[in-house]
Amino acid sequence: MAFDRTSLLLLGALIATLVAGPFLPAWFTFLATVALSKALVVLGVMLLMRAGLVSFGQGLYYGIGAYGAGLAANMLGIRDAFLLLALGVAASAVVAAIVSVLLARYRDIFFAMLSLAFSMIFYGLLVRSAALGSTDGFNLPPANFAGWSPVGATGRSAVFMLTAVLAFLAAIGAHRYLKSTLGMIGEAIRTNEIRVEYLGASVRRAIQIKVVLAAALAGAGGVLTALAASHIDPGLAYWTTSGEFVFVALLSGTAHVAAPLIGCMLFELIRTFAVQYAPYTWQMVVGASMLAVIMFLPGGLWSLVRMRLRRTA
Amino acid sequence: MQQLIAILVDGTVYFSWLFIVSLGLTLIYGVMNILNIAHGSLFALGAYMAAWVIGAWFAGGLPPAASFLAFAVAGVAVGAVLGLVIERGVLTRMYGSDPIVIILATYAVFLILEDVITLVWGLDPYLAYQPYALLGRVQLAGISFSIYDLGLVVTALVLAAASWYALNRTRQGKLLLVVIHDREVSAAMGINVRLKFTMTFMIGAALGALGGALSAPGISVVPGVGVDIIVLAFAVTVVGGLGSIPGALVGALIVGLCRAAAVHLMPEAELFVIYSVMALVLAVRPQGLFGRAIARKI
Amino acid sequence: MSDGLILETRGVSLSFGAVVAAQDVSVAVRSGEAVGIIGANGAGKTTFVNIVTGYLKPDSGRIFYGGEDITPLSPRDITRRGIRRSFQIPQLFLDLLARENLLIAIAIAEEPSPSPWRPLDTASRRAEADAVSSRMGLEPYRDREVRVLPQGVRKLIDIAMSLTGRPRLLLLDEPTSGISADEKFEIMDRVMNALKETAVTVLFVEHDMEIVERYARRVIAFFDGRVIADGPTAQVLSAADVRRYVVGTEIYRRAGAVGEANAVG
Amino acid sequence: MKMQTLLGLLVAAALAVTMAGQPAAAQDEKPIRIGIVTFLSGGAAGPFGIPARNAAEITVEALNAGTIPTPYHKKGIGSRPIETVIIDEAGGTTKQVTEYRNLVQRHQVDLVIGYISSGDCLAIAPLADELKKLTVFFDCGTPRIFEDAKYTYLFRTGPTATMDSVGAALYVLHRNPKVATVAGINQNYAWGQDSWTDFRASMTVLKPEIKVGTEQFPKLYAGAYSSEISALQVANADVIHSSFWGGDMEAFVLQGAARGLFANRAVVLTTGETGMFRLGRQMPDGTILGGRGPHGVFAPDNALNKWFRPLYEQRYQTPPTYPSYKMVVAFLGVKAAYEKAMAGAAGHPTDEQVIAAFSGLEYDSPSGKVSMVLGEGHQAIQETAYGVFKYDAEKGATITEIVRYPAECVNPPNGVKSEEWIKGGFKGAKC
Repeated sequence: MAFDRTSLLLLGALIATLVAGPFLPAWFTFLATVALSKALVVLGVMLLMRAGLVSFGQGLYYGIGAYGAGLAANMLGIRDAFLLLALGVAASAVVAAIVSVLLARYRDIFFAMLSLAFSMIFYGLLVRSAALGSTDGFNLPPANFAGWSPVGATGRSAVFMLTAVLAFLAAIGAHRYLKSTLGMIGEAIRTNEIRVEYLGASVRRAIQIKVVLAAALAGAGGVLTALAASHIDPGLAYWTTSGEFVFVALLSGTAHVAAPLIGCMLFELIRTFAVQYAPYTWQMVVGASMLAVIMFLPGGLWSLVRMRLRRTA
Repeated sequence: MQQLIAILVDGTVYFSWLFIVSLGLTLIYGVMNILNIAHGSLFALGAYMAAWVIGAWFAGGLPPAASFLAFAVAGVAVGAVLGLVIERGVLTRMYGSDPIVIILATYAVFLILEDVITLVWGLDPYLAYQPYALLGRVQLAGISFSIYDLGLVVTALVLAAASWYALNRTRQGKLLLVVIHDREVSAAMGINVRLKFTMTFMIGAALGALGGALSAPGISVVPGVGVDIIVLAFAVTVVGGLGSIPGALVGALIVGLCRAAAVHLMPEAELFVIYSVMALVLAVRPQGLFGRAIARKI
Repeated sequence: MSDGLILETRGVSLSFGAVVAAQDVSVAVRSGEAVGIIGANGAGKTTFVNIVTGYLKPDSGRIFYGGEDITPLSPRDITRRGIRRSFQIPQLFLDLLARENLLIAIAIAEEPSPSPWRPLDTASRRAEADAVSSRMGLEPYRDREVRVLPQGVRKLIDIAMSLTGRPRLLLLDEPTSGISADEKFEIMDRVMNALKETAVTVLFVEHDMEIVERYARRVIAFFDGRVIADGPTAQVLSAADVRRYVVGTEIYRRAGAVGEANAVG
Repeated sequence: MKMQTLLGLLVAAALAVTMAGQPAAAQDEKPIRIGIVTFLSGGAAGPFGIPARNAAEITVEALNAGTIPTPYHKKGIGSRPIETVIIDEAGGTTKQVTEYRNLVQRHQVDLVIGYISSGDCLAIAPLADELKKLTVFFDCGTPRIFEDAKYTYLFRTGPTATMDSVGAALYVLHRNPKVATVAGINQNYAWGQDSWTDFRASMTVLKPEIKVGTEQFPKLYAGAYSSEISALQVANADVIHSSFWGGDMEAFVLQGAARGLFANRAVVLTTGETGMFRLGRQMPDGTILGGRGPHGVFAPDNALNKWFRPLYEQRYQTPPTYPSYKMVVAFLGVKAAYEKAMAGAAGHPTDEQVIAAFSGLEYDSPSGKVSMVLGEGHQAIQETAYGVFKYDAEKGATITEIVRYPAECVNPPNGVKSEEWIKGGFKGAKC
């Protein structure tokens, strides 16, 4: 099978975004860059949730990705965005491969708490490392793209384009994965691991691969956030960051791979306007809108989109 | 020698505090299988309430000795009321849905409460030092310890004993144990599980707020005071085994002593000692020290 | 394979505290046999299936499959060797479609290490899944979420899944429990016909003596975890203590139900 | 195409809201829009964020009304009325970068004044040059900003944290030259770690035979310090250094005092000034307090201070602390630079002209003289002061034995990194 409807929709949306890119206001471009790079992380969280696993520690891979890129840029002098991406993703994937051996034994809240523990240990190490600027973190030099080194606004939109391409392609890839044998085994694990084993498939392997995939996505998100913000600090690995990812994932809904993209955009917008119009109570605004979604849209925001699709269809 | 004593005393003090803070969380989880993130804001709420009561109390020149009762009661009261509101207002609509969704709902409640608290009490730190200063200090091996802190140890042990008695020696408590053991069966046996849930959540919330209230005199009550409590309490309960009160006791003891040792022997490790302990325990014993491993019936 | 034996257990024992789930169980099954396993609740029938398929590990004794000692193997490895089972309580993927349940079963059988990229739902697999489901009379339910299907239908899906992947030894745990009396023969016929085409050895745990008499050529009777009779159906069913302890005396050891629950849980 | 339409909607909505957000400028002169970023939520809001915001409010009103004493008596900034957009600094650096861009690109502010957290400052610094937007940091302390990089559009009117630690060391030795051991308790994040490193380094340079006791680093916002206090008692040093601030500092004082930690040893609180009025008689007499510069109780008795302090006190029922002063210092710096540039230019100056005027500027403020001499004229230095807390029956919380250290004595010369300067024995310090 080449491309099904969803993949084509996403592809179209990607092209639309790239075309629209240059005409978007600069502030929005940046917000979208951050939102989409976080969407990559949330996409990973969603993949895990599809198997009934919730990671309160994706900040670990988010942070590793960002710091991996940051250190490569500042210490090895690597400037190429694609190379940095590769490094960041590789770093987080490797760590995940190791951690997953342990994690795959756990479910439910224990999976959540253990992943949280790992991320917080990493956070602690970062805070203690004065060489890396402790909690102040450090700045990244502007990246170049296969030799082309744009500056200022052009550089920003380049990062935006890169992020958009990756986010949408990742979504398409995730969609394909979810329809694959292993992906469907993931779905199966959610409701009945024993039967999966009794059909002759390894639940452990399925989960480990899922963890690594999610970590790779989180790593990519970390690198892109670092490139966009040109600054990284341990906050990226703090548990509240991880909590936010889980939160947005549920908010968006796990039914469809496009949900995280939309969810993250909305979340960032809600938050930035909440900060502007309710500077003293923006947390409350965010929290309240979350609660509303959880209680009245159990399927997440995606269920709205689905309703519309139904009506149009 | 002196250092060893210091480690033991500090560890015990920290243990008591951890236990008080985690008790409500583990109770709610044990009965309702809900990991209540709003526990953090309940702690904060209790702390603010207590700080406020203490301030008013001493400003009003009321008998200092009675202030202890006053702020403890205030904390418990506000916790119980808010617990009722949260359980009735939010959680009742969500029972049966994915536990993670419920956790997230409590997270949303947490976010809201954080701002509610600052709206009510403002952003300035609250000082409620009087009870802490009132009790003075004792000398142990050349180190002076606050009697209030040592009082926490007594409080923690009393709470532990009380909860043990309530669960194992009272009718309601035994019924609760039945609910903990098997919700379906107990419902079938005609136990009003819904009511039990409401009660449990109120008690758990009250305990969370009490934790905050008891901490208030020792700390300065500031916005976000509850944020780290969540992870801390989670860590302790997970180490001990979620939903197990003896577990919370042991978990708190282990974490407490490890942290005290770290502070005295290698301060730079303080930041991650708790999580390391948690990771280690889970690695060795996946369901925590006192957790029940559940196998699926096929 | 050694003298046509496909499955052999030697002195298998397992107990949970006071509850003796299996006691020195030694049975030998030749390939192509159709064996009924009977016994009151708590007699250790399901435990036997769980031990053979590796879900429970015996305290002592060994299990041989085609001459190979499979005692230490996991359910997964045992399944991969061609032993499949169905469950007393259907073990399905509740929030997936009936067809998807079957597709997964088929795909896993095909791909030893499933691919994260190649799609699950290929034309050939779909054809196989639909074939299996029509053989079990499941056409009307193919595109429904399992969660919404009645217990009887779930039971059929569960069995259908155990039929996929060309098993050589099939263990059915109470295939007709939860299925209405007027359907049970039809279902067993479907299953047995499906099996005839591929010479599969089948053991089925059964409470219903009519089913046993009709489909089993050999019967093994359990009591208190022990094998109290093993032989041709008619002979075993007429044996005195079998009549006393098993046949028609379901109520006799209801108390044991708890024992069985723990034994498995 | 769902995403496309959705994006379209989002952008439309966003733009619509911002348009609505633009307040109409009714004045004849085009108003100057200033983005103000400070903590409005979280633990840093009470001690820093809100006092700074209050000071900003007062200053903006006074500037628009032209009621500040000379040389700042002219209305507005270059007679342009001031409009402000206030943003919460809480939420992490990535969010702050987003919000900074929103300020510049959506709210079209003419300049940005703000940032208390050093992490945020580091993240924002390069943006100022990238977006070519005049930006003034008023409080954050890390010297890395101008020591690790050069910036054109960026200024910092608040001195670096270096002089807090150096000043503390000088004062400790001034009061008790016989100090033998020092211990430290600082929050486990960049500010705490750097403060302690600088203090310890300064002490070892000034008194090489000094011994260092325990170095405690509790979590930020930990609140309860019983174990740490025991450890400090075990270490039993002559001097305890702490850069704690806000609730943590107050909690530490309360718990330490209750356990007699402050008795018979000197405790230095480099930001203690922010809490002295709130703690009142709970602050043990004899505690050494600093205010990160000549602010608050350490402020000189000049006309500007005579204008600011009472005004603030009667509006907010509490004396202004150093974050308030630093905010005023930032505003006055901008005004001074702008009007100096204006004098040279026809009509309103360009950003470049303002920058030229700002770099190397020397101007007066409620906390005395401010000289933009470091970082090629972009980083301010000021004198600093330390004193001893004394609770007075009538006057309440007071500071005695104040010692002032000239700016050139506690800050490195231009082009020298603080760390090297301290380790190198304060070469070029004019004390």
